[in-house]
Amino acid sequence: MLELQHIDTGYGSAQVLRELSLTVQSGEIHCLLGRNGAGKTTTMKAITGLMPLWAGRIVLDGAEIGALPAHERAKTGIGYIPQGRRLFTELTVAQNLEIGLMTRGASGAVRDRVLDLFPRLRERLHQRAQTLSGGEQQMLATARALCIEPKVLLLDEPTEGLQPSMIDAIRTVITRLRDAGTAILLVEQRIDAVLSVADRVTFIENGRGRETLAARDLHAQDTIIERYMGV
Amino acid sequence: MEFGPYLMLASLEGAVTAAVLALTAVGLSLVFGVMRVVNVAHGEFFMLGAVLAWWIATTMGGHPAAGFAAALIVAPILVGVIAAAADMTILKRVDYDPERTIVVTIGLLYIIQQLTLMTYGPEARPVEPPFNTRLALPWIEWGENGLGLYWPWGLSTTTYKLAVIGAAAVVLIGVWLLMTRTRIGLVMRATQLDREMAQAFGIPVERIYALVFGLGAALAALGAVLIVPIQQAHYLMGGDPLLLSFIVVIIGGLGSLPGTVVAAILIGMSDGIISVFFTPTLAKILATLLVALVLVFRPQGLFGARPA
Amino acid sequence: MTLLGARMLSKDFGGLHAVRNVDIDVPEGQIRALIGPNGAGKTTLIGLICGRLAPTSGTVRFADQDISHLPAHRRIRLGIAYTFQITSIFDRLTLHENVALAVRRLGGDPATEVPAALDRVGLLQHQRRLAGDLSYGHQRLLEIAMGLAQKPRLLILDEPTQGLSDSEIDAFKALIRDLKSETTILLIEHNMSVVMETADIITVLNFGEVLAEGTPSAIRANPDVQAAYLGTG
Amino acid sequence: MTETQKSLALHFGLLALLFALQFILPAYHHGNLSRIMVLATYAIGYNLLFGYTGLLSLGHAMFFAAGMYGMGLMIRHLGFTPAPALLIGVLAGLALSAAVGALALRTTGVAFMIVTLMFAQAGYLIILYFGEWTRGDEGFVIQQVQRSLWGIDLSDPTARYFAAWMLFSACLALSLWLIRHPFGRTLIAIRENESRAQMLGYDVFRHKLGAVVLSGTISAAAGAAYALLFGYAGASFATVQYSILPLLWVLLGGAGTLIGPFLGTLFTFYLIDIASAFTTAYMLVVGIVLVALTLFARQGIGGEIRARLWNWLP
Repeated sequence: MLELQHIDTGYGSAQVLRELSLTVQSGEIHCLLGRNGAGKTTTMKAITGLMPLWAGRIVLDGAEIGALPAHERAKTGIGYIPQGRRLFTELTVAQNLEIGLMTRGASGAVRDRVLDLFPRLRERLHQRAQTLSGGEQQMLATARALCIEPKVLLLDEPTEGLQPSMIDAIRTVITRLRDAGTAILLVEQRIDAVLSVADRVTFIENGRGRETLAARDLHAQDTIIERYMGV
Repeated sequence: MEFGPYLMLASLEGAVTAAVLALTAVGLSLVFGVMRVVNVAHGEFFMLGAVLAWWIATTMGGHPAAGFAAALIVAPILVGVIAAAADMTILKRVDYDPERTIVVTIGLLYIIQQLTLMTYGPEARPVEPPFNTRLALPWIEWGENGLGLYWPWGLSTTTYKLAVIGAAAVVLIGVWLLMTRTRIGLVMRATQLDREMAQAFGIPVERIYALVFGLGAALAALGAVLIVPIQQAHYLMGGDPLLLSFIVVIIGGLGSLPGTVVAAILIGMSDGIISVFFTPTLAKILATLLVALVLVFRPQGLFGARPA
Repeated sequence: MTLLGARMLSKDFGGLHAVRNVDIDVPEGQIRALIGPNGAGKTTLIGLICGRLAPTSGTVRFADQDISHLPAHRRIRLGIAYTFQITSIFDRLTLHENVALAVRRLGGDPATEVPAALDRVGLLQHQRRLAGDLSYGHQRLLEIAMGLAQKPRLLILDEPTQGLSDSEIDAFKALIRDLKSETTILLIEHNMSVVMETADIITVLNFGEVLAEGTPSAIRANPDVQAAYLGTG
Repeated sequence: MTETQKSLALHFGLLALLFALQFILPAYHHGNLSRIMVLATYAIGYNLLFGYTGLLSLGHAMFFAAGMYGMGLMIRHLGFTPAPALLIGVLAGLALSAAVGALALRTTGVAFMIVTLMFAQAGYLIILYFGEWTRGDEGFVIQQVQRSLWGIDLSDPTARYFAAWMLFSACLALSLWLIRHPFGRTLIAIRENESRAQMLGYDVFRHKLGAVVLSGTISAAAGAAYALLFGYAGASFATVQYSILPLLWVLLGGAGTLIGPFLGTLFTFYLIDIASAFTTAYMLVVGIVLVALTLFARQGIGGEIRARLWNWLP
């Protein structure tokens, strides 16, 4: 279980997150919704340690990890699938996975399990990542994060720019991970993509967490969506 | 000597220059590639390698080969450690900001140079080569009896010079294998491609940077140890290698190792050859202006691919 | 009269068609909104219009002149003002100097015109502060003041209400309506209430192409638009 | 007092102080201060580009040397009198900076630094290559008889001090005026946010080129004056070291402040002066100060004063 307690962060002197609190339970898909610039990606970066914490605590399974440097934090079991995938483009598929496996010293069995989830990657192990299609790149970014054997998985707009069949494939993997007990934090723009998989939703506005709702309660409340998303 | 043998002699000298230059420039290129910073103090790490080599060889005494062998191992390691320490205490604290890094490495340049002047002094000192047999070289000529070999006076090289070329080749292949075949190489390349993602996957980027900076300096120092038996160690000897390495790295395409090696051979050879036919100063003027214009009109280098 | 006209405008990044064969005509005096899901190509299209990006193909005309080959600053000089999506102000200069830079380029008098522009967006009392010390929402308003100070014939606002509070958004809507008599406005906006209440005509982009164009009520009723936004029919 | 009045009072007060000091300083420091004012003029030129426009050049020695040799060679080989020779020195700097600027400004950031470094290195080598005329590293002396301007013997310490003071005052006043002028304001805007300045309709390239030319020309004027006042021109003034020094002076004194170049030059001059009494390796001081400044005091003396005491400091 991942818990953010009143975290503040920002770039330079510009504060982005203000006393943001959030809990992601193991075995749930928790979705962050909010407009551009509201602080969704910043929240993810604060969790991974790529943004320094100005105040507040980050607790993973009872242990405070907010003070750890980014590379130590990954070793506690935080898998990150960033917006735009950010693969190591000039490395091969196998090498990208290797980086993920090295993070927590995972075994070859983990690699096999991950490749079983994405058989298409197995066929392209020695291809350079930049030559993959968009959907395959997203699979690789996901697979790379799974090589950590994450307790928490952070997904930042995983379906951006993908065709529907790919979106389905990604969604299937996410729900399987949830069912296996992983805590999943998801940022999405497309609300329909969220509502069908999310368990709970937190709205974020100007760097503050506003409301947290069960996803099934959200269908009825178009006004809330309109207010925070402006759609 | 006639033109043909003369050119051959010039090419051999050029090849030695190219070998040492390739080592030095690959060090600079590695640092630029992975860390995206320009190390202006690179030439001083070269100089430190030469000065330490003299110091080690002199302290050891005994057979020249023993002293030289010790210098070949110890000097690059020492220089690498000094550089890594500089990275951790200084570069890390300016956040590897490209412009501030240039300014602090200029500061480092003066500090290293002047400390050497204060301790080692202004003299140029030689290191004895471990072996140095003169090899006369033949030249082919149409004579009265058709095609024949003859040994023109002055056309020769030494076993040591050939060994320098060989050693540089071996080390460069080693660097290539390190970068492409090993885990640490993979980690360095991942850091180069995306520093943030490397961190997000548990790579201790700061330690990798210190390692790369140390490795880059050690390569320069190694080049210097190889060259001191031919040139002498002097506290101002870092200027030329720095300038030439810059030229090589820019022509070869910033951060590209194969490009750097090709450019080092090209520049080293042509520096040797042009210097034979023109004055060295004119050669340097032309090379410097060429590099400036390459950066202005083809910033990706002559061999680099234009980014999409 | 058509103030801004783009014909068959396209922009590829590598293999991605960010903008594809877009035609757009904005008559003088209109408030035109440009909407569409993330990645639909809105900001790219604006970049092509102001000259921050070079088009792969197509032409842009402004005030009866082909401006396709003019550099950005020359287009600005013809009377286009652009406010950045990610606030881009002079952080370490005062608000007054930020706006004065816009005024001086036109040869205006900063002493009178700067306070006037700041007053319109409600920032007059902060004019001696450094722009970087303002809240994000106020920085957005400063951007708009810089746009206004250029007295543009075409004012391009890229997501101006991002980060504003509800009351600030209301003030912004009033400001836009107020500007209608002075200038033509091209507005990129996610906040539908702003778009619906201020725009004369809305152009909807999706996957780099024009999906629909029409009055707010027509767009609201358009099933294609709903599908593009919500992914459901 | 308004901020404008305060700033005018400060800078003209400094000029008045410098003028008055010549009557009380002992000969040694009197000579030093003449030298410092000429070098500070060089730093003022450098600061216009680095401090106010945000462009870090590593090749300004070429402009300094262009003035020095443009002037010196005319006197030495063509028998020019100082006035036209000075003019030619300044024009040489103007032409060179226009040409170098037009090329180098096609690049940005680190590439700009390296390109300027390379051009300056080529300039230094050219001086060596034409050693017959320039006498290379050894340099040449400009005789006392050739250093008389409008009947005033510039080798005389009093006249020299006054000439250095005139040059420094003119350049300080020029930059004081410039940064209040729209052109100077635009340079600051470009330093702060280049793309924003462009999207306000400013031609960024032309402004930057203007800054390079102005900066190069002032540097050349300082170089020409240095050779004339101290009677010597040498290739060492064209080395990388003389490109680094103005950077150091400006960083130390406070980049983007008008008074910074003078403070930094004064401080460094005496630091090196004192250090060289103890060791031949006095450039060690320069290295340590550069590192320390980059690490601990990025704003320099002038910047710290502005941040802590006088926020009106231009």
